[in-house]
Amino acid sequence: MTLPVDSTDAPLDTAAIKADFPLLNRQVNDHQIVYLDSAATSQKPRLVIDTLDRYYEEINANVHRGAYHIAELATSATEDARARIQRFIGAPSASEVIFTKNATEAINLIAYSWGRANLNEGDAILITALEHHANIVPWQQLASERGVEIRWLPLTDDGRLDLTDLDQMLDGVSLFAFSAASNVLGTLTPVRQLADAAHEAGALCLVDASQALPHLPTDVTAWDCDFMAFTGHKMCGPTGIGVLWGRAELLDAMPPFLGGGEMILNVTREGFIPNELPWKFEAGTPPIAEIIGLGAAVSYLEAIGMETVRAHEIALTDYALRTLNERHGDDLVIHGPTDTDDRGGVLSICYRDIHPHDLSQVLDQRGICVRAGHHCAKPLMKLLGVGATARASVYIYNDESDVDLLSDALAEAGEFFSHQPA
Amino acid sequence: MTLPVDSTDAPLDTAAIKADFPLLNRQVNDHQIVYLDSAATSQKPRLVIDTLDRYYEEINANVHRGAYHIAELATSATEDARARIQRFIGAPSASEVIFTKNATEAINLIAYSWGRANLNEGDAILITALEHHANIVPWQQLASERGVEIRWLPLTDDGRLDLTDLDQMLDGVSLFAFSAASNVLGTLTPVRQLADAAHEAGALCLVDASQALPHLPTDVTAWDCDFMAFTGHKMCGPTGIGVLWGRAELLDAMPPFLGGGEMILNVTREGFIPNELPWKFEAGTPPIAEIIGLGAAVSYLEAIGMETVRAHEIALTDYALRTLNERHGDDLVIHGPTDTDDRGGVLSICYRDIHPHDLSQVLDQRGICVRAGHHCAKPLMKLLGVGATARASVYIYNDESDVDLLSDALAEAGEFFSHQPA
Amino acid sequence: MAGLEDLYREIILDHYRNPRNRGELETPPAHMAEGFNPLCGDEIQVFLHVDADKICDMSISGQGCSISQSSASMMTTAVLGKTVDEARQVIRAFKVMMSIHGDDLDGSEHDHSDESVGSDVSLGDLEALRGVVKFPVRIKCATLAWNTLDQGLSEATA
Amino acid sequence: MAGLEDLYREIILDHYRNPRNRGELETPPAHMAEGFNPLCGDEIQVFLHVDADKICDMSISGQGCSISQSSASMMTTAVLGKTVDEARQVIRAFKVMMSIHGDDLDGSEHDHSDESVGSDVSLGDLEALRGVVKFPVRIKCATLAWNTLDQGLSEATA
Ligand SMILES: Cc1ncc(COP(=O)(O)O)c(C=O)c1O
Ligand SMILES: Cc1ncc(COP(=O)(O)O)c(C=O)c1O
Repeated sequence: MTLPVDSTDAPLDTAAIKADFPLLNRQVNDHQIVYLDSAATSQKPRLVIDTLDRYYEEINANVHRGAYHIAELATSATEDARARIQRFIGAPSASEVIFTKNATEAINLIAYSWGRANLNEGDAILITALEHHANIVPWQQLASERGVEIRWLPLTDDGRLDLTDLDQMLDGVSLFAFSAASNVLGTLTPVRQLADAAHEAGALCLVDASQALPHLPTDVTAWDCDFMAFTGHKMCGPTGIGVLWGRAELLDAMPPFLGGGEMILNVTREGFIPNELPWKFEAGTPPIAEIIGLGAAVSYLEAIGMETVRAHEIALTDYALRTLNERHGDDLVIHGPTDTDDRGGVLSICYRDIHPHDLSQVLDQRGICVRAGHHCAKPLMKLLGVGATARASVYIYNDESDVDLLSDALAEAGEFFSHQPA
Repeated sequence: MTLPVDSTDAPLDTAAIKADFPLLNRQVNDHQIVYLDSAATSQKPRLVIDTLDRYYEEINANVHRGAYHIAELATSATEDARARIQRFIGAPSASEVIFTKNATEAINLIAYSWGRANLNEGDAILITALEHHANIVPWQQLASERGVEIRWLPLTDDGRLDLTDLDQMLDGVSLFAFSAASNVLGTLTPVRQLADAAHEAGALCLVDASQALPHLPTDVTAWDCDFMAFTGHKMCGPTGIGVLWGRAELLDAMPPFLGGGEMILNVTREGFIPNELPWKFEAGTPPIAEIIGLGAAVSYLEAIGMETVRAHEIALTDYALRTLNERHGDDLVIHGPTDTDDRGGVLSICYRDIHPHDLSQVLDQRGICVRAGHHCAKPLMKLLGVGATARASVYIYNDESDVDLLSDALAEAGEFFSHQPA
Repeated sequence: MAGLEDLYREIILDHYRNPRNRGELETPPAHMAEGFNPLCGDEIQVFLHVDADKICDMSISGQGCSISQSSASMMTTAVLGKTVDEARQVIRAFKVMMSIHGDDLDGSEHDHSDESVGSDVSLGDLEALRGVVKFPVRIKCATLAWNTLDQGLSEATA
Repeated sequence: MAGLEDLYREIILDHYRNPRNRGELETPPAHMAEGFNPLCGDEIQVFLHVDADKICDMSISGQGCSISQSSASMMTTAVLGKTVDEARQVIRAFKVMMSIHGDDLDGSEHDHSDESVGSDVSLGDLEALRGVVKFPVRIKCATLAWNTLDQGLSEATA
């Protein structure tokens, strides 16, 4: 197991990267798999799988409680991973890095702990028209419990945030919660600008970086945000692990969320004293293997270099937009920004009048994995005027040949449905 | 990878079982490891580790959303695991089996969803004096928010529940939440009797089966309980996975807890419609590998047979109680019930005046892993009048030689501390 | 493409392209039931006019893939004009056909009494959907209209 | 047993068996600060009487392992009679000695200015606790009393 060599300037050696991902070497329906669903979940490099194995085979023990050797190793591996993740996101302190089971729990933690402690009837929060359900439903739950108002920042026609009335919409808002990257349109939002606007208006901001962190250099200090949530399984990490990062003084002032072991300093019959950060928000046995696995994923990505990742995805997205539009013309609609400066490699496609679910079924016959559906963003789908899209999303292991195979398969799907007697 | 053969009547072939657990073949401080901390977390059989690997190498994909081949395989593997767990716990329907990240989250789910919907000032819940913080703190949070009263069922001198005033204590109680097995004393509680008493008093009951499910045949229908929580990592499963089981009509009536993807049927700007059970309570990308891994753990335990597991642990606990007491006499206190009918293989030890933390440090030099501390049960420790104990806990892979090594090491620790010049 | 013919039979594509009984009915007298497939975003509204225990009018609106749309269309032709009890029998027979991998999580065994009930009913054109069972994720597409009808019948006759 | 001698030095066991300045002081005039080691259940109360910026009296109660108890005992002998500033320097020096694996999560680099501050101060008997660093989980035992003192000084002089 070797780490890919850091090569910030050189283009990505996708063949070498692909070889690191065991699943990408499998066949589906007699075709080599073409995995274009990394926006749903990424594949995992051998390094991460091996790290999980090594954890279970060599140091598996509960953490923070045992004085014996393997418990000590498990504890320090967990805290090392936390420190690695801290550096990866540019956070000032590892005690601000809180492990959850996924990004959804991270956002719910804010909604339950910070939200219930701070928001009441008459208060307002601002979200955007392109949010994932994970950044909508927790606020709707809070809104219906507390009478908090939810405002929706609109989009431009090409799927970017429409900032025209931002300041007005932020007026009286306590929290601005927005995605750094859309899982449907690929849109990258101007995080620093949004954070500044929020602070200007006296609001805090929460960045849902689930679709950004795997693909871009990320620095919470440069972003100047207050909270950030992301999820491990989309960034080469295992399932069952997510992260909430928050500014220490905010986290310190918040009441605990889940109660139980690990998150306490003391418990008596009369009550409990919460533990220090980060453990205060980590109740129960943590996802130990998953934390350590996410640490390995971060090492893997760092070895490639996030600048290189981004450069690769810009080039590949550019190629995809160009070749797909050229070949399929009016048969094809790709939603979202057209300029790769404003977007990542998430391509939401409508092809002729073929329902995305049917389209993805046909692509599957060629081993091509794309997602069909509402992508957990129904309010956005409604705005786009579609019930579903077929979404192809690229990552470090995809290359132009994957795009070409997708393109061919789209044409074949068109054939298949038009040649069937009606 | 072969499953152990079901052999309900034959004694457990511990050597064969040990060989299934890679970690148990490692050395610590030049000694073969002697793992006696399964009450904190169990070791993992090769079957479970391999199942995780196979998931990541062959079918890793997000579930419930993809129409393509590997997404379909991941989805059906997840739902197959759910059905296997359903059968393992004797639940009437797999839709009652809800995946959480650990037992702690499962209990918090009840406290937040059922608790906040049903309990108010003037209401009361009953817990017991031997609960883990996971079954205390969530209720204290609720109590301080809502003014709910918490009552504590006392213990007998030998660490069993004192049922003398049970009916009286249940009077006016809405929920009786208790452990099926204590993680400190080993005590097994009379679950069916407690459930009946709760129902008699018009209360619901929640069983924390975290320490029971790995060790005993479990049947929620025979127990006639209303909710049951347990955790995967103590029963040969991976970290990052727990289960809440509940009666469908109760779960159906409860509001959702965490909000986000997966748990909705529809989302509009105005609000959301929750999904059906079990997904209503599973927000975000589930711990997919962990669910499938827990399914494999259940297969492993089923192949051994839970009756066999229990018989093995009775025999081994009996041996331990007998030989340790015989050899160490008054130097040793083992807390909890003395009769193996009333207890599992959790031995909380005080040895001379050696602090448990020091004791476990010395044992570690011999490769022996025991836990020193309050075991996340501080109110119980206070009742026992100790700040900490050293806890040795056995499982399917332990045998009499492990107990003998522990016994020798206790004697050596006594030597070490008494021979040091004072 | 091999395999897909099992799924996309001619009659299915026909119903998809030319859906029968499409549209909305006035409520009341009709009753509207709504269903969602959280998997792919399909939404369906089933309008039902039940009079004297008979489904005297019925229509479908919403949007979805070929399987969900054609299944809905075929469903209307199968149950329109039938009594509520007869419609329920068709629903059951259809669900039995679709149940190899189970639509819901009611354990792994099938209830054989259900199957015998189902087998009395001829499904006609609906048999074309049998191939869906080989594509387990699509079962929810095929059954969406039926579950919604089931719910609508309960509500309309409550 | 090999290795353990690094941890359990004579002087440590001596302070464990014969703790200095053990007991409680009346509050007020003394101030009480309480600390917990969530790892192993150790609890400590540090009683401090600060007068004219000097620690004129001090005592320890609570329970814990040999490392936490002896560290507390040695701490009292090291800071009793010192000014608050002097005591803070000892705390810092002790924490620097214990910081190879870090007590808290403030990143991975050490602050070297801290280290130079620390190196001026002689730790005397407390040097015996240096071996604890080889047993990272025990660092929290050794620093419990010190963190509690730190907190107590802030509270008592606030
Ligand atoms: C009795 C009991 N309940 C609950 C728990 C909590 O389990 P987890 O930490 O996996 O949530 C444990 C174990 O730590 C336990 O022993
Ligand atoms: C933008 C965005 N936010 C949040 C999430 C939720 O992540 P998870 O399901 O891992 O909690 C996702 C992915 O599903 C996403 O794309």
